[in-house]
Amino acid sequence: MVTKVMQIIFSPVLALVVGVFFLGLARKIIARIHWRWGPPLVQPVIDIVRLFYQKSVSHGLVFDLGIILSLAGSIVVVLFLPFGRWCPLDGSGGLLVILYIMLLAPLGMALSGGEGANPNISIGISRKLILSLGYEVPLLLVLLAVMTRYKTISIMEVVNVQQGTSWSIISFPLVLSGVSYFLILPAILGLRPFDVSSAPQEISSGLMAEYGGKYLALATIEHAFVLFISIALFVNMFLGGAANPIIFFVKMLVVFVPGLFIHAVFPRFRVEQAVKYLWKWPTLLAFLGLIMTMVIGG
Amino acid sequence: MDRNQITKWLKAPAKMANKYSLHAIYFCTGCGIIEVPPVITARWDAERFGIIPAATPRQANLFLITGYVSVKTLRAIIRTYEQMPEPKYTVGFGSCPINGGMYWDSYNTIKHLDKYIPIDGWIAGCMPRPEAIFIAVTHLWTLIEKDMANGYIRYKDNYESYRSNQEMALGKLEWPPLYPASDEHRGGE
Amino acid sequence: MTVEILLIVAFGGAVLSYLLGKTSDKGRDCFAVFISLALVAFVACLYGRSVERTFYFGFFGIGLVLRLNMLSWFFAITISSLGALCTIFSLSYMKDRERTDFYYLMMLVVNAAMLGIVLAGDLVSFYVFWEVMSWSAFLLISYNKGPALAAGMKYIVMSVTGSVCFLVGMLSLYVFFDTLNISELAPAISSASGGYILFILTAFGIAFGIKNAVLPFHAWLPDAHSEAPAPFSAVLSGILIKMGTYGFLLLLYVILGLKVFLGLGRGLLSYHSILCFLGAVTIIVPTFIAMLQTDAKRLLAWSTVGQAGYIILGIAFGTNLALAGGIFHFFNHALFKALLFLAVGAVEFRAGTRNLDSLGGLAKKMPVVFIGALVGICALIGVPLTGGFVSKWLIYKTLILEGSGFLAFFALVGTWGTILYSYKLIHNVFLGQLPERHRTVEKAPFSMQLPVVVLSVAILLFGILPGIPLKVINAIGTSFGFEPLNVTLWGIASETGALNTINIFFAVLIVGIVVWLLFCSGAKSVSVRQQDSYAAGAHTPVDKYHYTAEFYNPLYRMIKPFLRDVTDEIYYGIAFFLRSCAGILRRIYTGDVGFYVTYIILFLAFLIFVQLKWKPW
Amino acid sequence: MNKPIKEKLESTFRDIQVAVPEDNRIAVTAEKPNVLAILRFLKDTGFDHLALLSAVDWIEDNCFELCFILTCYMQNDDEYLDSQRLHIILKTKIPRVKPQFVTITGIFPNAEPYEREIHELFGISFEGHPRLTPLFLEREYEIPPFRKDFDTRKYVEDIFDKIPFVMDKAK
Repeated sequence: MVTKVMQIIFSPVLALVVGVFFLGLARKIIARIHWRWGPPLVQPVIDIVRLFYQKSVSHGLVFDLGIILSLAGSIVVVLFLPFGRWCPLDGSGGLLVILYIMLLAPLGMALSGGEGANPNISIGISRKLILSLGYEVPLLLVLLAVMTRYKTISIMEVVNVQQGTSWSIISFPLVLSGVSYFLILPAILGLRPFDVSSAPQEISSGLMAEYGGKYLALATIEHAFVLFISIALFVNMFLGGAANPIIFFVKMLVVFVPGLFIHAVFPRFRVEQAVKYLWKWPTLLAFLGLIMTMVIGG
Repeated sequence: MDRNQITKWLKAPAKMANKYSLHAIYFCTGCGIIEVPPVITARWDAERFGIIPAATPRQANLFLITGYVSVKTLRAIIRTYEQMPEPKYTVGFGSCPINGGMYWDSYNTIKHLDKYIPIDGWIAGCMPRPEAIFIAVTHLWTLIEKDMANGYIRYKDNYESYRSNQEMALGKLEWPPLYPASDEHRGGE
Repeated sequence: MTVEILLIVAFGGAVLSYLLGKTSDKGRDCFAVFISLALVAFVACLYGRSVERTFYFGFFGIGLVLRLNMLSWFFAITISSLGALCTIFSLSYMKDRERTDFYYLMMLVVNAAMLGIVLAGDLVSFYVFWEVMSWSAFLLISYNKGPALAAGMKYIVMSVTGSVCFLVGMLSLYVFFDTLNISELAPAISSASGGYILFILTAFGIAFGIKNAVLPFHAWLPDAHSEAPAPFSAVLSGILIKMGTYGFLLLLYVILGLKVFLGLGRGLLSYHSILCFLGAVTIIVPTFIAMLQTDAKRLLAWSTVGQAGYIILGIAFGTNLALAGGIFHFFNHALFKALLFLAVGAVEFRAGTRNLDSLGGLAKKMPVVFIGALVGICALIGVPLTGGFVSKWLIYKTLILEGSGFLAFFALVGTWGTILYSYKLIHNVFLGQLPERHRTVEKAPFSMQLPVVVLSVAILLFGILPGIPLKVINAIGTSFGFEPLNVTLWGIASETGALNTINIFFAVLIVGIVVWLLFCSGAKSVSVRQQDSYAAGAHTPVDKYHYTAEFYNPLYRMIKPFLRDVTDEIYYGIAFFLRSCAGILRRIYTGDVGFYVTYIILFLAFLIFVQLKWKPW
Repeated sequence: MNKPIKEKLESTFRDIQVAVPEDNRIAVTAEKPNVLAILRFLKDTGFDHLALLSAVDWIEDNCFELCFILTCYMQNDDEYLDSQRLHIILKTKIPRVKPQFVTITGIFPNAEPYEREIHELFGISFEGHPRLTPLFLEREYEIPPFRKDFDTRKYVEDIFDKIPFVMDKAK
């Protein structure tokens, strides 16, 4: 029982450290691609500490509770995700609960943004929700393919089965789903071709237009957690999780860095173009993956 | 750069954090804005000092006023300055904000910008080069270190005189005062 | 306290309240509320009893059979509690309207008729109560004149065709088995031939499908819901739709029985998979249409059509988890859809309009209604701490484990569509800047806030402790012949993936407190008036700076070609075709007597001619 | 190309002086009454683009001079010879004391903002102008600022230098 409590306490902290490290790494890699020297790896930590000391502006109670709900939602999802051998809350709901709690974060940000009553924010929210509808179609097909393939809805079992046999990205029907998930990863993380909902130039960073000191800090922490969640989900489902956290961390790094290369050089999609792209190739692959698993799975 | 000295961090985290993470909002007023892109891109990278462009004044704590200030843009500058959250620093580029510069006798430019909003740092030059901008940033660090970069505190203490100057220059202002005289609504903390 | 007293009290109360209304409005209001609360109490204390009583009136020999078992008790408790809450809501909603006595009479009659349907033991009394319900609903839909009349007409035409199909099915049953008592029908029908069962299924399926707004028959719902007065549209979409669900349950599981139902047809072409597919499609299409509505009630009406698809999917899938999910979703949908309609009704009562483009910022003015609407949309989406999540979880789990991934895909994409249109509802009505004309809007009256608060508490309670309703649903499942689920107070405990809502609740609670402490540790934030928002240094004009219209325009541009409401056009086509045929007939029946006399003379001449020529007689 | 234009102008209008300072420049000076006729005539002959309308303040001979610069819009297409690429400048003088002129938005609608600007900065009023409201300036000026007799240094002294520096109370 004690190890379970330790897991519950430490896995969000670990996720935060990994997420913030990824943010710092992202800025460093993008700077190097731009031939710039780039900030130190701990720059996000410095930013967050400064933001906590910075006063800020609030537009009412819903403005505060929305951002708190969104960060709480992201942290709760981390509790459901296995990190190496640890999976704090495995026995209560599995992948379906992860799927549904993952929508708490955008909903909370949207509520607090709505209260901010700024046209940039409203445009940001509408784009974010349309984009999430866009990448959710292939994501659902991928999750369903994995669940029907392993006949279970608990992610811990998926990991254990993969530990035994080969990674699922190599087994035939799921390679399509794996590739499709990898194609929509930039959309989930909000990397460049799809960062249409927080575009600093057009809609002055959409949802975060009215976020001041500690709100911006919570928003960056929440972005770090979303980074961790989406990549950990990919690694757990397709690269077979890991025996100990170090290997897990290396696998996450391998998945994260290619997305950055596209982020550094790609211009930004419009919302329709993004959704058209998301509903074309990734959905086709995921669709084929699901059909194959149902046919072969039997 | 004493950024990597952990002891300084532990002693005064707020000051160190304010020094090494300046999210700048630069206002494209006059000709100075052409100096800013080279500052934040490949040749002279500002990000290694922790300076990244911020999208809105709410997210920023450094305000760069680049170039001459016409009477019309003064209204927008005051509005943006008031929307920035507390510990905020302003840097004036070039000679025009200092004393009107080349347009010292023009009927529609503002001569001494710091009659209207407090300025923490000046960069002389009829459009300073990027190196001058970095010297200004490092100078700003020392000011922050010695707690002399207190523009926002001066603004709060002498708000009445700043406000009256603004009304003398611009006539009636559409937005209510940031720190109301009777200090009951806003509770000037 | 037996079943028939319940019905007598229900109908008698309605008539009494109408008579009382003649004398004093105050008395009628209190009496109506008292009656509906009394009904809730009566039904509550009937828990667990299964009774079958027959009464023989003079109605040429066919008796009225009343039957109470776990299934009808569960529906009855939902009907009566929702009816009570909506009557309380309509106290102040109907205060200064005309014809309020007629309104209360119809409201109580609809409640009583629905109780009658649920308690009916044989098909004749079921049909009688069904007709009473349909017609009183028609009178209530067309309550506030104008466009409501057309909506009412559309509703009554479709539900009458449904009743006719029901009548045809009932008569054929009577002819074949010369008994209409449900409990006697069940053993008899299993001996009937497959073809006959299919005919019965289609006849009753059309009747219940129209009432439950399954996809091809959903055309009446959006107009009826948006024109009906708010408290009634809450009852309409909360409960009246679900009478179709009750009918399906009765038909598929009680009359036909499990084995017969699943045995019909083979593989993909079996009746149950067609029904599942119909349910899945009903989830997708209305969700995308609901996203682009600009009238709050019409948006909710389209979402009702979508959510009814979940229930059909749950019931038709045929495993014990799916049935439990379907019935639990019926219960949740009754709660949160009534809550949302009542919230929109309160906003319309205070702000005067329900057009999403002209509302905004009402959260500051009507906080309780805002919180209620927020809980409502969380349940609608299926956010984990609300009931909606548990029922959707049950349906998805069984869909996935039984290997039919595409139905699950349809349902899940439906959920993401729900997020978009429910956020649009909350954003356009409650968030954003308060326009000048709504500045004088004050709080909703207490009698409107009470139902909203009660429903929100119920949704959260059944979301965190789903065991309470699941225990009753489990009993229903076992009465249908399914093996029982091991239901714990906080969800399902099973080896293929358990659900534990208490864990989720404590996790969210603790993490929320930790994040709140982290939030408070930051520097104090300054609250700012509404106009002081970032506008690139420009001055923000009052009322012109922020309002939301055409919220999902990019998506609208993408899916516009697919959005023609095909079913509506088909129905209007049929209606106009029939009218033109009637036009031709009008030329013969011109209506003045002269023509009729000539017709008679001609006919007589013809007869004489035939007699003379061929002498047939 | 400019020879025939010059003859045509001189033939149709009486008291105008047409000079050809360079090969593709024509300078026409005319009196106030027939300016509109000349403009319409030039527009018909193909100079349909009013490039600029500006005013010059001759304070010594106490008059304002309005300059209209007309070009042919499509002139730099290739079917036009180099010699045909012409700029015609039409000048007219108006008294400085109560400057009045008639609006030409009837002929060239794009002159509307030019006329507002000249009205705001020189004080020349154009009758018949749809909306003669201020265009740029934030403040009111008794002498319009572009006039030569407007002393900017005195204006700066009595407006901007009067605003005091903020003495920090804390010190």
